[in-house]
Amino acid sequence: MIAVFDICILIFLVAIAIIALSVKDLLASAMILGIYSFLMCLLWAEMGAVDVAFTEAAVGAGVSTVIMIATVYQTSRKSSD
Amino acid sequence: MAPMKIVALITVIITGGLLLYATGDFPAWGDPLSPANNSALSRHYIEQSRVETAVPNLVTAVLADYRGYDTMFETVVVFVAGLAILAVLGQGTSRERAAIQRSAERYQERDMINIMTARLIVPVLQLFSLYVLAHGHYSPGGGFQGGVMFGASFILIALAGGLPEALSRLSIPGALLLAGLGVLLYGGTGLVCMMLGQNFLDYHILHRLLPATDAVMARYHAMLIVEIGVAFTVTAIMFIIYAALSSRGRMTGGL
Amino acid sequence: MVEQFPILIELCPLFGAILIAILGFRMPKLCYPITVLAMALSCAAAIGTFMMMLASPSGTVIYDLSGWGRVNDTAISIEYRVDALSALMLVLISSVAFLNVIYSKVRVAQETPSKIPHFYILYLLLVAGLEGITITNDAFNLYVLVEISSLTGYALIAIGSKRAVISSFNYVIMGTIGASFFLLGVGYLYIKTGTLNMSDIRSIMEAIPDDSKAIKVGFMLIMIGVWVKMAFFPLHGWLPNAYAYAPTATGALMAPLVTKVMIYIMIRMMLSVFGPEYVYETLGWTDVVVTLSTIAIVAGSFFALSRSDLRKMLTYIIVAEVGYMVGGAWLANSQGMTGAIYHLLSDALMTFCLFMVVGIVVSRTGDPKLTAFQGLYRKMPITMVGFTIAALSMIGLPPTCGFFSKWYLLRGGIEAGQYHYVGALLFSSLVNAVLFFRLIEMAYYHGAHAHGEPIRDEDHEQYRMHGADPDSQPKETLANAPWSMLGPMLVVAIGLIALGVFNSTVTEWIGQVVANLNVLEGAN
Amino acid sequence: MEFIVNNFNYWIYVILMMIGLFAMIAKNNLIKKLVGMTIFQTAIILFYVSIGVKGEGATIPILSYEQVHGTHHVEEADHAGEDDSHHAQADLPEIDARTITNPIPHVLMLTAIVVGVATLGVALAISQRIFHFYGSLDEDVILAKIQKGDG
Repeated sequence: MIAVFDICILIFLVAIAIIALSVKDLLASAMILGIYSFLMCLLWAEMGAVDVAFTEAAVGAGVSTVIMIATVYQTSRKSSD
Repeated sequence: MAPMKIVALITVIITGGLLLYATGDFPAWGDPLSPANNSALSRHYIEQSRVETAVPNLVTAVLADYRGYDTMFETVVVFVAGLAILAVLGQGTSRERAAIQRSAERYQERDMINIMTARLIVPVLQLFSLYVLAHGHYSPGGGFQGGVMFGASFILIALAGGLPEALSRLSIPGALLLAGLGVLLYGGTGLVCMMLGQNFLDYHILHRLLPATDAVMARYHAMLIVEIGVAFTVTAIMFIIYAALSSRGRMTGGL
Repeated sequence: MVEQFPILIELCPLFGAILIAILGFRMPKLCYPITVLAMALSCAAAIGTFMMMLASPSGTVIYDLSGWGRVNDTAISIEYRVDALSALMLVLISSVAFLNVIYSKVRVAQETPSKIPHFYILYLLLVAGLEGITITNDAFNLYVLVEISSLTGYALIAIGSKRAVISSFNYVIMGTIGASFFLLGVGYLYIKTGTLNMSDIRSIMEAIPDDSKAIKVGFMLIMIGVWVKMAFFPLHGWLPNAYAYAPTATGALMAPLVTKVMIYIMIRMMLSVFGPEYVYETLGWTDVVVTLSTIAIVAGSFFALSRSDLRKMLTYIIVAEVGYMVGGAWLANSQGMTGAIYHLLSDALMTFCLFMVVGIVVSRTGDPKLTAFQGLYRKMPITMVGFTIAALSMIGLPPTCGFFSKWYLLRGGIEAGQYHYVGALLFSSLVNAVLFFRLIEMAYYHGAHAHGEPIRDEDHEQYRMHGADPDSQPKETLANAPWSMLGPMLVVAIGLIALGVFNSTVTEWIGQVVANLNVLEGAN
Repeated sequence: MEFIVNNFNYWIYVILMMIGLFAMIAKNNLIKKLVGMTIFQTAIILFYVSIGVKGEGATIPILSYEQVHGTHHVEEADHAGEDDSHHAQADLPEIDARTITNPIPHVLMLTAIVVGVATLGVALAISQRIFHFYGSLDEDVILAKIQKGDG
């Protein structure tokens, strides 16, 4: 439990969540969501939840991002908001 | 601003306000004596699970044994997701064979560097995922994480060499069979316990079937069995999800 | 073997689904018999559990999964707990699901010919999820089961027509919000009590001061979560389209059961986890919620009046009925609670019966509008008998069960002095009377004009959905709806009357659950 | 500093949840709604994981070999088949529950992550189907098409 590390990641998380929702390019949005998941995984590892962090790294940052990009690829990349 | 956004904003602010209001009542952060952390339940798991199950990784012990019923339904959730995606997108079984036939030429069109890298990584990835699965009792990991990584190795093959390439290694009907077998392995373990006269998922009775085990080690080994079941299902379904979503259910081409 | 009945209820559909997953894709013919068998066994196990509950001296049956039992009076693994309320729900869910499988055989083959194994697997797992919700005594397990029933529900709706897909997406968004709020509420309880077993949460919470903000917000989150999932009025947006455009077999299963099971969760949370003293006295939100349900009833009835599409009309009636039950449960007296639980049972059967009738009518006439009923008494007399019984029950005329459940709700409303709720109930009954007598009149008197009018083929094909080849089927005539559809419908129609005739027995069972409410009233 | 560290996790979880919820309700694009859904769900997981934290000095919920199998050479006396927990426990070193992170929230959240990815997958499949029917993922465009009678 390292307080400074904790606070830095939390601030990053909020910033990245807002960016992921505000970019107009859905491919970029999906990629940024992958970064969000990975930061979340770091945070949980730091909190001692190693199993949860491992799962999030494999699922959130890995598979979720891939299937989201697959959907963006199969549909349209542009978003109106 | 559109009226929808205003409604959303009001909803969100009310919800957020409520949640912030309640945080004042929480125990201090990281307090080892908070009600949740010092409950009889939590202390029982930390202090007794080593005696009752002989598994050092408390998360695995709780996940696969004490709350094993939850985990069975977690596996079922994964299974449902795969089937739901296939049902929603439709399934191109007849075209599948034709697609696999064309895979040879598609393979040539793909980028050489990607393919070679994937060839290097995939065996290591699969071996590591087996380690994660088997070593889940002693380190972070277990059936779910191992299964996701094994499924990811197939996704990697599909990304590098095209979907037909991956489907020629694990076809959709084969994957569905694997997923069904995974849930069957989990539920079947519970059912065997029932047939031996105990409640569902009460593993300790399995020492009658497993050689050279006592009631504690029977739990230990049964946990490994159910984790393997979870890994089967997760591997198959992760690949199915990717295969269906990357081809709009037509199971050809891919990204 | 006997003591294993509670888990068998859950395992039969689960293993049925696995069996179909392994065999069904190669041999699609096996799907239907496996599903019927699994549902029949599950139904038998549910009845067995009900008998166990009646035989047990404490009125509850505890089944401990993983066999750990209780240590220091704390449940360390997940356990099942069956009391009168959950036993009634289990019998209801398994029998409705069983009858619906038989009913839907023809329709599934027509509407989703290429997805038969998928349909039956998802169907069985949806039922497994709903049954698990009613039986489990673990708050987090409840969440997992809610998610199973939602995920299968999304898919079962989305395999329907074009409009069904978009309503299914809305359902995903709303359903996830609801389930996540529920999960968050469970987290708030966990942070204060340190356990997930619902009975243990109750006993630990007695020691926590009543003005705990976290408990209050946790309760609120759980309530909002289940309200979203049950389509309580301002949060009902997802329901009408989702159920109206879903395939017939899905609609007939989900419309009666899913919202009712969510109401069951609400009642379970109020009675078993938070306790009536906390919900009715400490919080003091009774008036607000009853007012909200009054609005829900009135709004639902108005919307139902304005629809010309049969299934849309029924879905708005469901919205109004949800208002009945939420209001009844929040009236804070045992009459109201009895009425709410009784109505839970009778409304599930009424909705089921009506959806089956509408499914038959729409599939035979190819007309989704109210006008489809013109002259149907002459052409489809058996179907119309079922329709009439269900309609009378919906309006609330004796001897059907709709009368008795409404009677308890009204008495509860008067006793609690919530006259606006009583007024809304009467108004809604009036609206139902107008709606259904219009249909009955149309079906009875307009026969002369519509008689002999040929079925319009375009419409007909449209309602068979994609993939069905009209020439490969024998030409359907209005008269010969297959007995696999009529039989279950008639059974439910008889059930409606039986549930009304044996009302004293039913209320006696319900009385076991609401007994602690009487203690509360006595204390005042 | 103490105050901030104590509450910061809970504040951020509320903020992330609000961001996700807002996107789920108000965003126009269906994929964006799903991005919001993921953020919303991870925020709840963050909340649960925060419950189980036990401050400075607490370690991850995995016991060491000695804690499970005893410190000295007790192989012959270890577990030769007896179920008597008191006897087996006598050889084991004491565990202070305060030094090990609470495993329950972790177990619950493993399940929640799985449920999250399952929901995301189904929702993505449904949105691909919507794109197939309506040619767009923007809610406005789809609603306009439905209103024109193209539904």
